[in-house]
Amino acid sequence: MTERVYTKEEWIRGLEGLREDYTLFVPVKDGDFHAFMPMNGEKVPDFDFQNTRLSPKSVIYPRSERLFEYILGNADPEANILKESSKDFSPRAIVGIRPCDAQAFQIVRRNFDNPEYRDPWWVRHFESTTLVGLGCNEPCSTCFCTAVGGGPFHEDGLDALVFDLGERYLIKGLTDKGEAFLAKMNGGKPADEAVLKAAEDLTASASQKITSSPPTDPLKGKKINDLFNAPFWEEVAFGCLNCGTCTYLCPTCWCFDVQDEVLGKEGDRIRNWDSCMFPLFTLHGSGHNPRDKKVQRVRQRFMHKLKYYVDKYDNGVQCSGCGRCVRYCPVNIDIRDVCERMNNY
Amino acid sequence: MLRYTEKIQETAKRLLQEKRVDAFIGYGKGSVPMMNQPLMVSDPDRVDRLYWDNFCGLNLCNYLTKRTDKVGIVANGCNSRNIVTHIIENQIKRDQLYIVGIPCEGMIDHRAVMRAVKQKEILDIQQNGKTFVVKGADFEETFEKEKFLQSNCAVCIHRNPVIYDELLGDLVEEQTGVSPYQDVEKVEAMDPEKKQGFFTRLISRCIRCYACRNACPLCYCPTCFVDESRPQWVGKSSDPTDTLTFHFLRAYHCAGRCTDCGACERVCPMGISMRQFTKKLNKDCQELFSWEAGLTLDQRPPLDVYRPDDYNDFIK
Amino acid sequence: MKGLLEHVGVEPGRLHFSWISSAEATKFVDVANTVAKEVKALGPARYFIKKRAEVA
Amino acid sequence: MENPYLPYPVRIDKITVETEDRNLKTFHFVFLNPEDEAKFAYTPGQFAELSIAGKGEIPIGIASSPTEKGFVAFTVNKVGLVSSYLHNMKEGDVMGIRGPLGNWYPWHEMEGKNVVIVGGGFAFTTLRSSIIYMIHPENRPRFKDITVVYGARTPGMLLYKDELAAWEQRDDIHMHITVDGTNDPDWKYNIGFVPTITEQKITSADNAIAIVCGPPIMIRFTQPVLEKLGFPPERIILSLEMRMKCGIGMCGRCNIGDKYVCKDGPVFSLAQLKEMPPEY
Repeated sequence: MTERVYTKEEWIRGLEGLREDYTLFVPVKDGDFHAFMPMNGEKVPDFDFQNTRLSPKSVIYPRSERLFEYILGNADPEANILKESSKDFSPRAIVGIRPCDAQAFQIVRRNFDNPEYRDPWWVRHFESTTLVGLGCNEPCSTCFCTAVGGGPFHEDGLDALVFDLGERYLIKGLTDKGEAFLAKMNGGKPADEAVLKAAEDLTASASQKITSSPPTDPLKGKKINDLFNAPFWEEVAFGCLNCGTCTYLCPTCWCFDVQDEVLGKEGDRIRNWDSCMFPLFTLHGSGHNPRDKKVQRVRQRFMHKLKYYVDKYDNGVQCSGCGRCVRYCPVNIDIRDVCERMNNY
Repeated sequence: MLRYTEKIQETAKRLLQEKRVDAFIGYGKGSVPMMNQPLMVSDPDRVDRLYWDNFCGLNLCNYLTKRTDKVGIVANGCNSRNIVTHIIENQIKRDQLYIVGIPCEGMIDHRAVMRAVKQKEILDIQQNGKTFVVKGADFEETFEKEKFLQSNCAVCIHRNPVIYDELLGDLVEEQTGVSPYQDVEKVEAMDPEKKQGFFTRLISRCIRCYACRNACPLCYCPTCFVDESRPQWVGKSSDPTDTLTFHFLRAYHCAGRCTDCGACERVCPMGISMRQFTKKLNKDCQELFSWEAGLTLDQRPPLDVYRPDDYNDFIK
Repeated sequence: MKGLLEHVGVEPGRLHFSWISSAEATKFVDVANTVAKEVKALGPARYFIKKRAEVA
Repeated sequence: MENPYLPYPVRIDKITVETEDRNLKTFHFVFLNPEDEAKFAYTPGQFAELSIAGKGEIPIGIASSPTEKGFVAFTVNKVGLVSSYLHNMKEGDVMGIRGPLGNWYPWHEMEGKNVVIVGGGFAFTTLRSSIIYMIHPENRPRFKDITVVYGARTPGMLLYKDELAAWEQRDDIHMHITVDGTNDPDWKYNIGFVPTITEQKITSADNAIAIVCGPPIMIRFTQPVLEKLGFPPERIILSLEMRMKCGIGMCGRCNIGDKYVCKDGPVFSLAQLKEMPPEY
């Protein structure tokens, strides 16, 4: 395992040098908050951030993505036959991704990459992406990664992990992809004992700063129908606006819709993020809607994350504890509170 | 502010105990600073969850649409104007409502506060009359409320509720001499190309989560035009023209009905000022029809009625 | 509608309203000519026109 | 990498109007690339996404049987955007089908058993597939008695009328066709709702397995009848419908509890459904 130390200037220069080999997505200050954007010489990376407003899931799974294209009509023998859109699957790296957001890709992967089917776009984007994490020195009060199997310096799901040690960065290669990234990067020097000790202390102190941790272990033992019929859903759902803030900001929400768009004789099949909060999500052609009411949709979101996923994959909850939905839900529906209600029911 | 909390709790308890209402809608204290939760209480013993402070910027009128029971609701100026609009548009009946009026001094803009503390995490906020104290892990700062009002509150001239069954405090003095449309005028002065750039940038971050639409009490259509598939009026992807169409038409559907309560901007996870659309329409309604939404139960909004003297200079 | 369209940057002259009775043939011709002239002067519209979706 | 979202191109070979209201048509598709037919190897009970460029996709049960070669058939009700467009398409037009998708009726468990098929309205499509499959000479010995109760609102609303008449003539399958009501004085079959006819005609649940497909109201009233007859919930098999997009368990909308109707279903036993939230 490679462990190298960079001064902060060296680090930025090193990244600049990597732009030939990778499209680098880095956190950039964009108005009031940070966003992952391609490092293109114009935008200055800013690694002094809590987390980006939108999770980096869109790098691998864009908000809207063209899947197929076609021509319409009768003249062409190829008309009405779908052709896969060409895509750029050249190497990318998300530099500065938080460990919770990296863990989220592992959670989502169980959906898009399974023994029966592999989503060709998600899988190829994911496989071509190197995840270079940045540990959280100062987790927020709304973070609860430690409750869902992660941590501020959690390594699973990352290819490399960066420790911010004040003046310097320590970077550890964790996988072959991460090692390849490090091998291409100029500058830095091998880490000494003192640096490694400092990183260890930082990891320990950061974990202790996580104050909220609703236990998620009890969820497995509950019965789906018991939780489904629990009396608290009406109260949880009352304020919900049925907007897509929670699902679109969430790094582990993967639901999508597929739409055809036509312009003249040419058309595209596009997939867009969708949300279980929207009534249209489950509306049948007949007009029947199994999740017609707000309370059913709110229940679906939490049951999916905290129970259905748990039962289906036997691999924890569908949540990486990033806290975005807690901070940005316009009506303050707090998943930690819902989780506690489910635990205690 | 806390005196309002107590008064709201007392009032709600009384109304529920006397069975004047079946349920009472107000705000509860949120689990994170600056975020309050819309709350409905029907058990008189649980009114202690009701709360009021300067972060009650969501419009509770949303929760009244098509209710059939008798409800009590807290309402400041803009919320009360939306209640009026709701009654006019037959979304609820006046006699179903017991309106608990709250003279309002404006809500604090949570984004402005975050900016003032350089986006550091805020752990606690204490409000003391005209100032408030913000605490984080390694800082504590005091700010003047006046300077941190939501931009719609700063130019609000209807702080007192326009309709109520009971008032929880003395009426406040309405602001005078404010010029509410300075930002609109700035855009009006631009040439078309500049305007295009302005609005393209304005909505460039939009993720089409529809929080603005859903937080708006005016948006109660069973199926919104963006969700229709037969015919499909607008594409559903993140395409900028489709996104502009959504914002443009959403605003237009609010023409003559918008009370500038600011809920749309408050809830936007991406910090978009979509009031730049609705405010232009509010300004036009003001100038062309001398109309402000939700001030009276006796008159329908201007786009709802025909009058021989309606403005028609644009027809040649 | 006209106000908001022009406010968001659609050039004045692209949207016209007119009342024309079936008996006002000359007015119809005049209006049609004016509209055509004004729109031609503005050139092809590029803004607020849906093209192929700009998506990933 | 294989792309599970890419439809096989097909040509509409034949269109049959099935019902008097003309809202149900059967489409026979022929694969443009003959090798795709082998890739589209299916089992009765499965469905596919019918894909029309410019319109979208709809999940439809496969009405043909794997014993029928050279084409696949789907009977489509005209309800939404895609199905309405499909109803206006002509023989020779090119579109796509994607599948086969989902699970199938429990053929392995049904072997050596009496099979009771209960169907209503236009949900009879995968049941037709199953009947054709079972009465194929190669398969018929694998099953004992086959009994079918099939009902529609009126005689004109029955699907596959010619085949129904042909099956009536056979002695290796017991047909009980019924309609809710009719003015036709020559109607020679039953009149009455499907649950009632089921109660009258099915006499025993011994060594039997029931497959039920129909509108929710029919299913609701047939279920207690079958249970009264002695069918345990494990031997009452239902096929569900849901709004779907991907058909492969990824897009997230068709779940009932932790099961996706598109991938873990659409076929469930009543025993399974009782463990799932009633959200369908």
